[in-house]
Amino acid sequence: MPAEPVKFAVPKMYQILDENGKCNEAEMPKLTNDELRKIYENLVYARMLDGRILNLQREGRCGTYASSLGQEATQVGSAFALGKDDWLFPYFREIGAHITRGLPMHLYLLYWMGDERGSKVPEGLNDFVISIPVGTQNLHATGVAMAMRLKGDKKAAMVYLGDGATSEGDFHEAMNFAGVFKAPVIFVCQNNQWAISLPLSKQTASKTLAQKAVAYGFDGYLVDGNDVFAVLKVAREAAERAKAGGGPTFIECVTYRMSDHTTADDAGRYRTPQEVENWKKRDPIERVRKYMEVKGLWDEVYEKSVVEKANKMIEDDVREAEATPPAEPDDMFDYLYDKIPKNLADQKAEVLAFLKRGA
Amino acid sequence: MPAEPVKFAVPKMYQILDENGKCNEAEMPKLTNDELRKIYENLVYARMLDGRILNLQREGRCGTYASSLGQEATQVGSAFALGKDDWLFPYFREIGAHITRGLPMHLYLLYWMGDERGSKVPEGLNDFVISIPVGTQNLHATGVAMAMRLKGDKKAAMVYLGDGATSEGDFHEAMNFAGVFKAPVIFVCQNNQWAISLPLSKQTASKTLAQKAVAYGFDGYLVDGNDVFAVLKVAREAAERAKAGGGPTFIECVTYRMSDHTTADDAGRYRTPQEVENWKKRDPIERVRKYMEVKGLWDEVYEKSVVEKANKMIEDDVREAEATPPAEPDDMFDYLYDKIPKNLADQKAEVLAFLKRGA
Amino acid sequence: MIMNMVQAINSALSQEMERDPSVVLLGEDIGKDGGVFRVTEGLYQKFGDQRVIDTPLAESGIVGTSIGMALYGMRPVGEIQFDGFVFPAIDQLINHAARIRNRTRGRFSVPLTLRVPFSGGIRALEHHSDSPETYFVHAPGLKVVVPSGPYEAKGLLISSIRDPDPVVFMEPKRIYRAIKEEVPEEEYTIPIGEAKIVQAGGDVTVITYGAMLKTVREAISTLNDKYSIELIDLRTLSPLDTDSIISSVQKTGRCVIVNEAAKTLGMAAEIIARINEKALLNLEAPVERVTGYDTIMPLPKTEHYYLPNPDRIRQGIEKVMGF
Amino acid sequence: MIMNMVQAINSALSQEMERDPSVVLLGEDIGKDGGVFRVTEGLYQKFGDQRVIDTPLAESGIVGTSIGMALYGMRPVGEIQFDGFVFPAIDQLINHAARIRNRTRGRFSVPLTLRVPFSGGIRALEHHSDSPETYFVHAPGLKVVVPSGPYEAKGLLISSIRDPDPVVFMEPKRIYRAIKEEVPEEEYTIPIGEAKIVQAGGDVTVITYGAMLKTVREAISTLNDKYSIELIDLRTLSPLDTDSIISSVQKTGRCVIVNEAAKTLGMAAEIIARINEKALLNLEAPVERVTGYDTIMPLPKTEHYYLPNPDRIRQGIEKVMGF
Ligand SMILES: Cc1ncc(C[n+]2csc(CCOP(=O)(O)OP(=O)(O)O)c2C)c(N)n1
Ligand SMILES: Cc1ncc(C[n+]2csc(CCOP(=O)(O)OP(=O)(O)O)c2C)c(N)n1
Ligand SMILES: [Mg+2]
Ligand SMILES: [Mg+2]
Repeated sequence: MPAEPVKFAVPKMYQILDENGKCNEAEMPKLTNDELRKIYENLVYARMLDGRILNLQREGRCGTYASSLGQEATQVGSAFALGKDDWLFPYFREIGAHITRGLPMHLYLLYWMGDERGSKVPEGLNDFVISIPVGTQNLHATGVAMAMRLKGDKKAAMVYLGDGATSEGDFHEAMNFAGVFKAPVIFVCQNNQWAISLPLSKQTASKTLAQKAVAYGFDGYLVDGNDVFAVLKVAREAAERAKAGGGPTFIECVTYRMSDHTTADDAGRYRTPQEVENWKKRDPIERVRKYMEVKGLWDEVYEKSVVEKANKMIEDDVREAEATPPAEPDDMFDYLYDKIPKNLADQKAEVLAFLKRGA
Repeated sequence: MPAEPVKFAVPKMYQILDENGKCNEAEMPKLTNDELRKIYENLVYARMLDGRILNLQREGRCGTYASSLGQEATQVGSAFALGKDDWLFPYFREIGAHITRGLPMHLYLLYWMGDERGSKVPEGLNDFVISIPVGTQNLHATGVAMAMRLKGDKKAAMVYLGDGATSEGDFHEAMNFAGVFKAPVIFVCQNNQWAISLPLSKQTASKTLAQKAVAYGFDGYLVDGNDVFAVLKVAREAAERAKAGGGPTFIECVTYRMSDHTTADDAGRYRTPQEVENWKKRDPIERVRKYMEVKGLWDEVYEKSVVEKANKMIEDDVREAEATPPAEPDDMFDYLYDKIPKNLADQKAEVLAFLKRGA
Repeated sequence: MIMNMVQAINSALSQEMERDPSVVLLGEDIGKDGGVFRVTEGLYQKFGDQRVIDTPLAESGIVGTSIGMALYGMRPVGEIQFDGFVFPAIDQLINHAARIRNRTRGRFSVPLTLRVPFSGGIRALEHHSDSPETYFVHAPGLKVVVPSGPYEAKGLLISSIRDPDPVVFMEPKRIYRAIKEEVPEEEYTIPIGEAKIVQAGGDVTVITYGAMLKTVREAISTLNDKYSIELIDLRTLSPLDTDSIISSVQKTGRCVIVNEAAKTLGMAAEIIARINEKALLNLEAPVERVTGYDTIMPLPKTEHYYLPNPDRIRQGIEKVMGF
Repeated sequence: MIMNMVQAINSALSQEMERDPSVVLLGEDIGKDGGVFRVTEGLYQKFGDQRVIDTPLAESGIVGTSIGMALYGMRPVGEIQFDGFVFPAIDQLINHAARIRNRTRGRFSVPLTLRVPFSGGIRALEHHSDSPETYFVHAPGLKVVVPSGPYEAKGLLISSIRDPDPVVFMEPKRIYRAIKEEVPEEEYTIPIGEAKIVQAGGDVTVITYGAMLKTVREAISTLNDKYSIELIDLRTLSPLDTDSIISSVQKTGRCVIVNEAAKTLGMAAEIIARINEKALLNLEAPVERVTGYDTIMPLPKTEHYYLPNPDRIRQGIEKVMGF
């Protein structure tokens, strides 16, 4: 027999709820009606808050912002699979995950408005902060998961990454450590087809991202990322497996970045409107609505209440973020170390004296 | 259908010449008798020179050294697949590859004796120099291959890496670039089972290294690295494919590091003598000898001539390396930049003045 | 022709690519998108995807494969998208690009240019406003070049691309579009390793580079009547033009150095050390450092507290003048 | 008990692991093998593979997962096998470990210690003899500690492990076994951020750290009759003990700084800048730098040309004394 390369069959994408709201009930994750509604409301709140931030940015009330439009199901579905004791590591495009975890969203706003205090996550909430450097967060989550395992805690860490992030060395090292140490970590890859202007086909020659797990000896799943139930189902099983000592899971969620990369980007330069249009048909929220309608869980009255509630929360978020008094210059010195070293204290005194003189 | 992870079957190891010298002639790569003899002689020279360097090290005539004992077939077989115009990127354990390529081996000695001039590869020989930082060379080879492709040159680059190197971020980035740009690069992984004291099972959770190629969308091969013909066959096909525009190949050569990691290491601390004994039976040279004997290409007289020739070359190598006059302090300044900047010229003048004064 | 710095750099890249087929560009989003700062705008359309190469998202990969291309005789010009993302590439830069000529005793060399937009003041995201020049200047084997405006940018970039050794070309993003000036359409070079006396003077030497030159100009505009200020734009941080610095300080006896990077082991420290070595007796006052603090560049809302500004610079000048 | 530095570090690690179950070690070959320098010898046998963790071969992975462990309340002590291999981890160190407390306004912190054997003189392979301290000292948010012998090593390492912030603990491998001295068996700490006056004197201040302390001692042993030399061992490079440096130089008026790293932007540059700022008028002579050159650490056969040696140090002292 001649030498043959390693053989591998491209996997099929897992789906429960299709684009028309048709559901494979046999596969539905266990959810109470209240939970179903909660998921729907999170999806709506995520999309609406996201849209509001884009507006704030346009009005100059917020800095550069990375929209989650179109990726809500991936974010809400995955985060919904976690318990309070589990840890979550975002990158920078997870509004739906933060909402689902219960982060006070005025903090999220504050961060994007350019204020470090937005990253002061409330005590008790095991959510790490946004990672702007692509890929690096995978190692932090893996480290937390390794520590969970060492301590014998039955918890899991979930980390988000983009399709582009799979190219970074840190992604690789994290996947490898996770596999070797059977760390209870779940890699949720938001494959939104683009990394700024780079389409997936130029990011990697591998047909799917899910198959990258083969390199690390653990399971990879290919999931419809616009199907909140499929994401939840696979993420929930991954979390259970992780907590039972089964090690890590990689989940590729196939979704689409409906907006520009950030407010500083113009996607019209590198992709066709047609492509965006096509993905509109696969909207992640629309299909949940249809599904709930059939189930008798959705009607116009309910929709109105959901939107009103979201609007109210958003107004509160914005108000609270904007009402935050400006940070003091002291802050840039006071939080660097546990105790401020003398050299830094001298610099701080210099700045304060300088500012006083100026005033 | 419930969600299923990406499926993958662990590949079987490719072999042509078994441990007893039994050969699957149907699979034999095309080789003239002269070529066969050349391969054998390279294997023997490699092993003998390697042993000689270990002796020199013990006598204090050479610095820390990384022995290739047991890995000669992987090295000679792969390098034999290249043409003169192809490029080779070693890491630091490729004595057989260097010999096969025709590197004047006194340079190799000079390098391990602690002299930069050992890395002054003769013009015309497209061999890059040893890479001590693990994994980094993969990107250099990929870059050369990308350039070959851009220029339309029908050449290939071959790069060596250890099993341990597959854990580094640079390995990942190189594999990914190679896949995306269809670079004519051949990754030859010397899986010698150990990375210093770390056994492969703790290096990665993946069952084979060959399967890591799945993550990058190109072919991976699992080959008996102690079978020089199997390695040559797969490497030759990879080189042909690369030159024909077929892109990269990853070849896992299953072999064994028979010696300590380096002369500074004591493998007895972390592995059993039994394991080493077992691998002795799979010696890569012994089986070629048996095969050639059957073919009527080997007898005691021939063996004696091979050993004598190797001994003679080795004596020349050692003599030439040791006869190299000591390097001047100037050298540490003169080769840093194309033209020495003023600041550095000043420092150089200082050193020379200082040394003169001392003398 | 009146150009801003983005246009000047674009013009340099375009002309060098025309002149020398071995010049290729590599980076994230530099192709169709024209780069996040639009510096490579139009080049993909003009030279195609074999010369303007959109890479996967991997900085070590960009530098490491550029090294390979350079070994094969090409002249790669890599782009790192923002300062904060150069760190994953530092191993390839310092342990490899910078050392290859020396360790092979000249057999191999790496004519690589790495463009790195850097420094703050544009209200950008975290890790988008850093000043990492110290990491490169300390590393033997690299050259480090920083233009302060469109004219300098074009001439220095052309020199960098033609340089036979690896050059880190740091682009002060704050002035990408903030300065417009006459830039020749044809190619020209500005020598690497030579500082520029922007303004001659006898009372005090002010040394800076990059975006800070503009800030310093602003600062001294109200002091030029009061003091005779000699203003030096370093242009190259490595190798540093010690002679220009020393002769100026020997003349003025007073010196203020402005850099945006953290104070400890920022460029100013090395300059002071060299002044100490060669012009100590000329000093009439301690050399003053007006720099970033030894803390993290803040997010947009408070970055103004961190950045050296005209007031702080003037205060520094007054301090040395009043010593 | 008489110990060399390897034993002193081993003792510190062992005792801290006993005292605090959240202390874990991570690194390449630190388990059964006991580390390539045998620093962790016996700890794997004593504490098991859950506390002494052999990692895959990936430095960014070691530091990045250590950060995660620290976030979860552990106190990871990572080992980088040799200086030259810390560069792949620099992004995790500088962009992450160093910044997390600041960027989360104290909500998260990273009590990580990273042990890095460094500097030359042991005739090692390429990339095995580098002195990368500048890269860490320039980075806000890190602490950088360098012991100069067994006693210092134990006390400083225990302080580093207990420190609530990330500490790069740089071990001068050249003196791992070259100095033996009395080291208490019980635990003790030496405060981070305080230099030590090794020898008091009035004529000239000699400042150094790490392996160079031994070389400086050797150098001045033949000068101690001639001059009254004040010898300072920095012990901590960041935060730097400016006060000790300044008061000494104010007293002596003369100063020689010895560091093995490259001269440009090596530690000596920052020390000179601070002396310039606070003690310029006390200086009787330019501060002298006796350092490595701005070139690559040579391979073993010529490393002696690069390394500061007693002769060069004495020459430096004579120079400032004769100014
Ligand atoms: C290390 C690093 N390199 C480059 C960047 C600039 N950058 C920000 S986002 C991005 C693309 C990310 O793509 P992907 O991972 O697919 O996530 P997405 O933005 O599509 O959600 C790039 C290149 C960065 N933030 N970090
Ligand atoms: C970046 C880096 N980290 C650590 C080391 C130290 N080191 C040298 S060889 C080695 C193990 C290499 O193992 P492998 O890749 O399997 O090659 P082998 O030595 O077995 O041939 C290590 C950890 C190094 N040289 N480079
Ligand atoms: Mg993406
Ligand atoms: Mg190995």
